[in-house]
Amino acid sequence: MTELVEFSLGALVLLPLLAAAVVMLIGHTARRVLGVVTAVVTAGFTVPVVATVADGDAPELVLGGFTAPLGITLRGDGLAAVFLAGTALIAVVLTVFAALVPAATGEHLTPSGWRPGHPGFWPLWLGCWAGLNGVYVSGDLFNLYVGLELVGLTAVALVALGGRKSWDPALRYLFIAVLGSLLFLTGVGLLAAVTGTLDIAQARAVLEEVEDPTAGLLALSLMTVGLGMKIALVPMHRWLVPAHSAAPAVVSPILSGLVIKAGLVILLRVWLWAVPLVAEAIWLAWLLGALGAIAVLVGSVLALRQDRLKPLVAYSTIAQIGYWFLAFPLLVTEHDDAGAAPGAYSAIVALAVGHMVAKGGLFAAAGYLKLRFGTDEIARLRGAGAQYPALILAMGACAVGLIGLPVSLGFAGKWQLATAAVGAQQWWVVVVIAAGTLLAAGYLLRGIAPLLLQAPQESDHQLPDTGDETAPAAAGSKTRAEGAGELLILLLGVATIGTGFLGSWIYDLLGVGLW
Amino acid sequence: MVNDLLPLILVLLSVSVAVVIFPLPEQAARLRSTVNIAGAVTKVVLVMLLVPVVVAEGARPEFSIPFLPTGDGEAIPLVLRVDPLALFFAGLSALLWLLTTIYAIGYLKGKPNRSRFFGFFSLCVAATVGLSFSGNLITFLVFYELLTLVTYPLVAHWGDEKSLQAAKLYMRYALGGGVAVLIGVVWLTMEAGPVDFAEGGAADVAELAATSPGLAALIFVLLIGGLGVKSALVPLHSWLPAAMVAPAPVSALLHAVAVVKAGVFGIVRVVDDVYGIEVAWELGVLTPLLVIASFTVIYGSYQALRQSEIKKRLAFSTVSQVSYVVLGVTMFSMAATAGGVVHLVHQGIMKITLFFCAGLFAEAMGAHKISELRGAGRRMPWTSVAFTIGAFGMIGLPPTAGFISKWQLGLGALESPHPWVLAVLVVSSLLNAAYFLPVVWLIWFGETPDPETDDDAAGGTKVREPAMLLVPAVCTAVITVGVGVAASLTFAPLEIARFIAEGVFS
Amino acid sequence: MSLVADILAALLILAGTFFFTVGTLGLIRFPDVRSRLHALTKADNLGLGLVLAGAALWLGDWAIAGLMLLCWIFALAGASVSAHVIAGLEADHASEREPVHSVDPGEEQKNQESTTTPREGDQP
Amino acid sequence: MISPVDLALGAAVLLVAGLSLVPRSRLVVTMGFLALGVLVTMVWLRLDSLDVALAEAGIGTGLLSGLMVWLAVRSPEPPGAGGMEPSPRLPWLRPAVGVVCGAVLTVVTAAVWLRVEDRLPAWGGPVEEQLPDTGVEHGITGVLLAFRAYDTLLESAILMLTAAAVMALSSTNLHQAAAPMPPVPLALPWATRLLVPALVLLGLWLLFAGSRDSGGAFQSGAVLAAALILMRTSHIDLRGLSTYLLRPALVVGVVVFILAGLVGPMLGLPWLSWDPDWAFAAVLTVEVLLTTGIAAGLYMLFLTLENPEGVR
Amino acid sequence: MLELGFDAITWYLVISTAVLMFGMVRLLLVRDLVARLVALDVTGLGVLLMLVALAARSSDETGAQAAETGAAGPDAVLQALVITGLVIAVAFTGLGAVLIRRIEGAKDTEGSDSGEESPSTAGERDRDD
Repeated sequence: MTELVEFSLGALVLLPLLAAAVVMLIGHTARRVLGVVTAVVTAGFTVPVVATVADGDAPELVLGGFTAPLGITLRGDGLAAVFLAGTALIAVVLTVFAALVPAATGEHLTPSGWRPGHPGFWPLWLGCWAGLNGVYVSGDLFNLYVGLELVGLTAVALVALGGRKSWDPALRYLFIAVLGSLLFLTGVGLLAAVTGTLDIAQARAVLEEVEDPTAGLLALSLMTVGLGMKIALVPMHRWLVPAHSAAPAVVSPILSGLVIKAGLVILLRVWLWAVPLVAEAIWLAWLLGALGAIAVLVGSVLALRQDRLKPLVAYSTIAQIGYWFLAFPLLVTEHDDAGAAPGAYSAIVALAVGHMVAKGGLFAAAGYLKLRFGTDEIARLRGAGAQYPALILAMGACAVGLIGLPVSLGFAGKWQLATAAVGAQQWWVVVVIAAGTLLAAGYLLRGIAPLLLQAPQESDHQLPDTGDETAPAAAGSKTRAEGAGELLILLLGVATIGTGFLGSWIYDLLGVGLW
Repeated sequence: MVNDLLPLILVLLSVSVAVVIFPLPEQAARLRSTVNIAGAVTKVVLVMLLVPVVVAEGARPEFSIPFLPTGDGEAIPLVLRVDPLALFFAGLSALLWLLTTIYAIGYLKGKPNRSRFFGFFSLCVAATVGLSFSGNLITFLVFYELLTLVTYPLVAHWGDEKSLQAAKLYMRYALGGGVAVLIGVVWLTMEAGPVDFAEGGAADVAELAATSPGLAALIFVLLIGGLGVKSALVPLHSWLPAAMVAPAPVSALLHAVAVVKAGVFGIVRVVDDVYGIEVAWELGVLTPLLVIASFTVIYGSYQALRQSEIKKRLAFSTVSQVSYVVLGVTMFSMAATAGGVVHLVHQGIMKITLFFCAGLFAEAMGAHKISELRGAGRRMPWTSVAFTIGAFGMIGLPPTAGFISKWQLGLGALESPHPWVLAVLVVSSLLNAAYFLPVVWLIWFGETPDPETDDDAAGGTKVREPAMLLVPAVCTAVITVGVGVAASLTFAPLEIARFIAEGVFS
Repeated sequence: MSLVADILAALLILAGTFFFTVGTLGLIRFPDVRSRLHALTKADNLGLGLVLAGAALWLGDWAIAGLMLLCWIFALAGASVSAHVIAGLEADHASEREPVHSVDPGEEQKNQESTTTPREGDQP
Repeated sequence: MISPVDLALGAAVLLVAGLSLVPRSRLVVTMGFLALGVLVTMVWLRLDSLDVALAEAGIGTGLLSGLMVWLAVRSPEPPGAGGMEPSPRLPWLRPAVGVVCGAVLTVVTAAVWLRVEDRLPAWGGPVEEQLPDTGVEHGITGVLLAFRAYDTLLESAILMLTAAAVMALSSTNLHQAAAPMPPVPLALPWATRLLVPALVLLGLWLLFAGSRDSGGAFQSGAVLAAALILMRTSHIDLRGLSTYLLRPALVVGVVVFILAGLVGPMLGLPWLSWDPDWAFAAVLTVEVLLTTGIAAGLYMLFLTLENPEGVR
Repeated sequence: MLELGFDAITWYLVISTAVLMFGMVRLLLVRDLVARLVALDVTGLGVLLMLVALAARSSDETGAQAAETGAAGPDAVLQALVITGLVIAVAFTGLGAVLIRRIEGAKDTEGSDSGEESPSTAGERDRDD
């Protein structure tokens, strides 16, 4: 059994990479078929890893047979397993969606002008997925940098597939993403200088003996700033909304749902595994907590003022990111007295995975609507629900997950965060959560309600612009494939509710391989 | 044993009905109605099966799955447990859901978006039944929030500007309440560990109240504040009249049975099964709640007096009647608690009759204002009879169920440390009479409208009362009288309420 | 390694650097493209040759001397080809540029072959 | 004490970095960057790491600056470009704030560098012992293609996917690869015909020297890409190459690397493990194909710099 | 062997940090796209400079550590990392350059206000002036 698990740890990264390479050689339709096959097989490989972690031990793969300080070891501990499973679920659904609705993958330029759908999507997306899996399972600091860079560059390229208006946001995203990775690399260099090794576990062992914490602290802050740029924490968030809303229909869920999580996983690896929490790190955690609170409030208020659907959903991403950083002060205080509920750590993971599923569904639906109606202005999409009932239901379910209402992973995450906050006497966290929940309900309702309810024809008021108030005509009749695409998004909505029951299972999973 | 699965089956029954109905195309009306009614009938039968098992043999079927992790490894479960109080409320909602479904099928014939309506309709009942069977605070909170979510599309069903605004107001209130309950539950769980509903109050909540009464009181205020939103206690009641914009079956089921009762049911659970009546009494939180409830009773009736629209008047009367339950529960006497709990059911039956009749008047005669009801007695005799019975029940005249519960509440007030509540009951009954009797008088003895002012040429002729709407209204009227007359039978609501009250005070 | 060889090597390298500075001065001062090319290709290549000779002498090993010579030849080839290309292109465009246009230093001077010495005074 | 050469080099690097950052005109900035590349190559020679100096000279200074100059020349400043984002109220505020916090950060990091009593990496010994069974004598190539083969694989995948991304941004059939370059005087094509064979020879030598001495896949890839670019600029017809051969060449490096890595698990060993007896053969084939991949990738970056007609 | 005093490496570390910070500040402030791309590369060079300086530490270590680690030349692993870093730098610069070309190509067509006098822009047939 361990043979298969170790093999699947490697296969999770190298298989999509191989497929990404091969897919560049073949034609358009063959790319979609190979893409779907790879997605299913890669998701299959997550099963043995998650199963092994579920019954207690964390599998390890020593690459090339060279032991730690020299070679690279891949570790499949609790954190990796949870994120692998979440990513696999979303990736399979989105891959099949991209295969069914090729127009969702962007616009490509032919000598006779712009055509919908971009075959270049497939190698980039499979490469991005390989990078994501690489980041989750890697146990080596420099390897984390290379994985982060792979995810970053492919994400920038995926944004740029969206045609002329997406190039400028893609470039701004490139600058911030690469600067973030370079700062992270500086931190890695500093740690390598102090500890003499690049392996996370060994670095931790050395850092614990070193009594002068300044180097570790500086490395930690450099890495945190770098990764903060990649995750778009508030002061460094200006690149996110234009990039995510200009990206093609199937790319924005990938960006919002999956790419940001790579930065978060590395941040958790650094904070909880690589660098021991010294007293001086407390102020940094509190700074992150404050920035998180600001992110929640600023993101929600700005989302309330949006009049287009995709920027609204993008701003909600910024708000949700705030929640993860809100838990950092609790993470630090709990760490000292190990007795207190380590709820904050599992709260961050539950919120992140819940956000992954819910945001994936919501952004896919928003992109799909924009694809069908040519616009994502909420005023002009009024009444779009009549023709797409399953889509609106999926958006409603995903909104439940984002707001954090019961039976969703978001609720489980907020519950654990609230209990951890109450346990650590941090009342302001509970206040921010309550405010965030209400604001989230506000802006998501503003986004989805007009779609849901169509005033019958004889409604008295006229829309401001001359568009007739019946739902704007969808671009052509809905083909069978697009119908199936719609059901896929509904699957994501149902998954948001379904994963709500996994709160405690994820908690037990996270206990495996914790430092 | 099989009984343990029954609560889960009851909840999943409505969910499966919803799953079947949602994708149905609009014109499949026949299939949709059969599925609806079949679901409702099976639910009523299953509840009837449970009554002897739970009340007589004292069995507590239970179903639980782990849901939320706590710090030290073991998880807080989602628990569905059937105890007499749960059965009481589930029975009420199952029965009235059946009648309201029939009413709704008739009412919405030929209108748009019916699949969506009935889908959310059955989801709403699933949430209500789930809420009644919930075995601990977490499960209660889950179904409480689910109820908010599912009733939003129902309130906003017509899709015009007015109903959108009303739905937004309702959502804002309900979500605010939900967040308050969430914070209260989190705080309580952290202070006293996961709280299970137990007759006579949870043990660790009692010792929390002993060690730090101030904190326990604060958490109590948070919980009751959150639940107060849905049970329309005075400062938080303004969403209820605004939500009257919804179609008649929605306002009938929601504001007579599901939403409002969920809030009050929550308050009964918190007072009796979380804190326990004695602990709440020592904390001294019952009296302020009693004062608020009394004020709501009086204020609701007073506002109802000033309304000119039928549905608005009924809405404010709901606001005041629901607080009777809170009144009974917080009066710290066994008879009063029994009266409060039994009023939970009686008020549901009577109010749904009145809403059915209001819907009938609106549908058949287009009468929305009370003044338009002049002479309705001769034109719609059966609806008017049902309306009159409902009105007498509300006032509390002898043969109806209303009399039973008010009588019980009066007895409770006498033996409780707050005799002044009896005065509140009397004043409120007078106010009820003040705003119901003129309507009844208008219906029966209002002179026929002179031909030239009323363009309806039919003048005094009979108006066809649609059977699908009339039968449920008459049924509920008959039940109101039946419950009033046969109050002393073994499985009558009063007996079950007494049984519950003894459990609370044991 | 006798003292004389050391002194000779030092002298050679000094001469080489002198020629480099002269070449750079020419680059800055001369008005038009062709004269600048002239200055660069002549002075810098000679300077390079001298420096390489000095270094070979300093290290005193024939193999390395041969290597240095090879380097010099390649450098010469590269410099001459690029100079020729630049002159050719400049000639093609000469007709286009407006005659009245005085040759201001703003005319961007592009030299593919990066000189090793950092040029401080580069025109914006 | 610090020898004056290091002092001069350090100061020169700082000065030229300023030169490549501060000026407003794009050409001066790219020239500064080109000079900085050369200077950094010399610094790395000073720090006694020949491989990196070679790589920097080949890839960093050579190709990167070539790209930059091509970019600066083909798209002169759009109106209003250059300079700092002028803040409306106080034009000097932003640069001042920038300089201040830049200085503060530098001082803090420098202080840490001075105080940190770092320890020598623990992998010095293991490299020496385990190098023989990778079939390669030169340490760096051993690390690149055996010890940390996973990093190299991911990194060559990055280059391949960047090439794919760049192809995605141009029109699908790479038609501009065939578009003629601006006419160039006769000397260049003639010189190219002379130089290219020498360049290819140099590239192959660098590649095969990599196993014994400094050199390797990346340096030789850069040299081969330079040869390709030189041929392209001097109008030698590469249309056959670019439409049929380029894409497979781009992909073959990564594919073969992964398949070679797959051989390990077949024999029960972990991923990417070379058995000592056929290790040299595996490393060499992988290195050769990596070189083609890198050359093709770098050439692709250069090719697609041209805007296809559609994007006027 | 070169007589590299230990403090020479620290000097280069300080220089690399200065270049890194200079490039980063400039990247965040300047508006011109090519200038930002160059600033990004300069930052990358700063980081790589730091890594090579660290690698050089073990090349001439006369202390006992060098003896037992037996490191003859500079540290092989860190140098390999720098080469990897270099190739990644080329990758993101190439992508950035192409994106700039596309943006400015697109911007010129939309904002094609100044007709003739601005030098003829994107069009691969224009003369190389």
